[in-house]
Amino acid sequence: MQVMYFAWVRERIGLPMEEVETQASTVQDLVAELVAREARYEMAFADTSALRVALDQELADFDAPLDGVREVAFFPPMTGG
Amino acid sequence: MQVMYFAWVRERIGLPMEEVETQASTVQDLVAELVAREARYEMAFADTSALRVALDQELADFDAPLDGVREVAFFPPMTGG
Amino acid sequence: MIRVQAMPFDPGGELNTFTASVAGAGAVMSFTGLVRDVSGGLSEMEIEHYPGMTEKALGAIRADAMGRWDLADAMIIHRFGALAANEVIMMVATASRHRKDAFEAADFLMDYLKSRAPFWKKEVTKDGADWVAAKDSDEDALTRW
Amino acid sequence: MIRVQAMPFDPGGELNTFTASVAGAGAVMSFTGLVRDVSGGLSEMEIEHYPGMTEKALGAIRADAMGRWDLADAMIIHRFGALAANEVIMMVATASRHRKDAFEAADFLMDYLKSRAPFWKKEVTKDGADWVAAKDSDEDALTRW
Repeated sequence: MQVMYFAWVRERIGLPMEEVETQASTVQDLVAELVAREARYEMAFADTSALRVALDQELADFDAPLDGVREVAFFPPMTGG
Repeated sequence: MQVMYFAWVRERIGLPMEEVETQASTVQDLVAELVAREARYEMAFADTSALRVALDQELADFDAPLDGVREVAFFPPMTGG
Repeated sequence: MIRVQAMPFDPGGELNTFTASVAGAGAVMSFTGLVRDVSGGLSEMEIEHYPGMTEKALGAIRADAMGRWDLADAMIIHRFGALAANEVIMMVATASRHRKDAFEAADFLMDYLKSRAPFWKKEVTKDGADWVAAKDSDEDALTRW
Repeated sequence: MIRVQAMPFDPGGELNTFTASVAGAGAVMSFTGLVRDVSGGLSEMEIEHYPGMTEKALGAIRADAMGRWDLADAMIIHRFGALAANEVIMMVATASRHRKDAFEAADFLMDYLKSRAPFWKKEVTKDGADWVAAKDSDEDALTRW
């Protein structure tokens, strides 16, 4: 599964994307796996209420299932326009 | 006093402006004088609720006084924009 | 800036000039009105106006908008004379630090232009000519402000 | 039309091209957003985006607007990369037979662009760099529609 990070999430984790081998069934489970890895993930995901997630480029919730998902992206609330 | 007509009021009366010698004290009195002149004025002023009046280039009411007014204009509701 | 003219003008060029003049504003709105051939047989649209009063009315409407909203500037350009289908009749532009101000002010300018600026439109087709009637809804729109 | 690009673009030229493409529409609105130097010391504004998702999100927002209002067309152009103060960030344009539809749709597009299109802004000054925080009011604005 490809996991992408944008804006300050990308900066805290220190990379824009990575391949992640995971059996996580929901976004929240994936976040828990990442947080368990290293402090920089823990820092980036400290407050998931301040984060948004997209599954295969569509906005989703943190309790959404990951079945069949190829691309997960984490980022702060968007500031377009 | 200069009296001006615009749009279909101008067309019905057949001229864009004219000098009018009048002692009329209000717009309504002036209209009555004009209507008494000829059928084309009567036709133009048949329904003053469908008309607007400006005194010295400011919108006004038909019962407004004419003291000191140099320019009176009659026209249908505006359709700008 | 207020302009009343018979000559065509370039909305894109006007938008760029206006935008360049309001450095720091952040939000620029524009509205362009074009001649619609509603009947499908329009030869031309004639726009009559009241020289002198038109400029005063537009100036007053613009000043009113500048007072009501936090605007860097507001612009109105309105043509008169004979126009063909799809020609640009008029343009309004507003600039503000805040999008909401720019939006509302442009909406306000359009509402007031419609019922308070001395312009009259006549549609000329091969079957004759008709003055465009004002809509009650145009007058009612002013109560919003 | 949706465009996401690093290159600057000409809002006036885009407005004219858009207007020419919607013959018969009568009402054309545009909104242009420019980089504001709020702190007075902006070196640049960096706009990050999510290639692929951005185009999808803008396309979905545009389609939503086309479905909700009577529009001849709607256009969104949004830049990414490093921008200087007063550079054009983005532009929205809508065209309709009815002014109200053009106005509301442009307002809607802006609201959705702000909170649903994957762009993130970072302000770089001599003192450092800060990500622009989303406002609760931006999210709240979506409940209007």
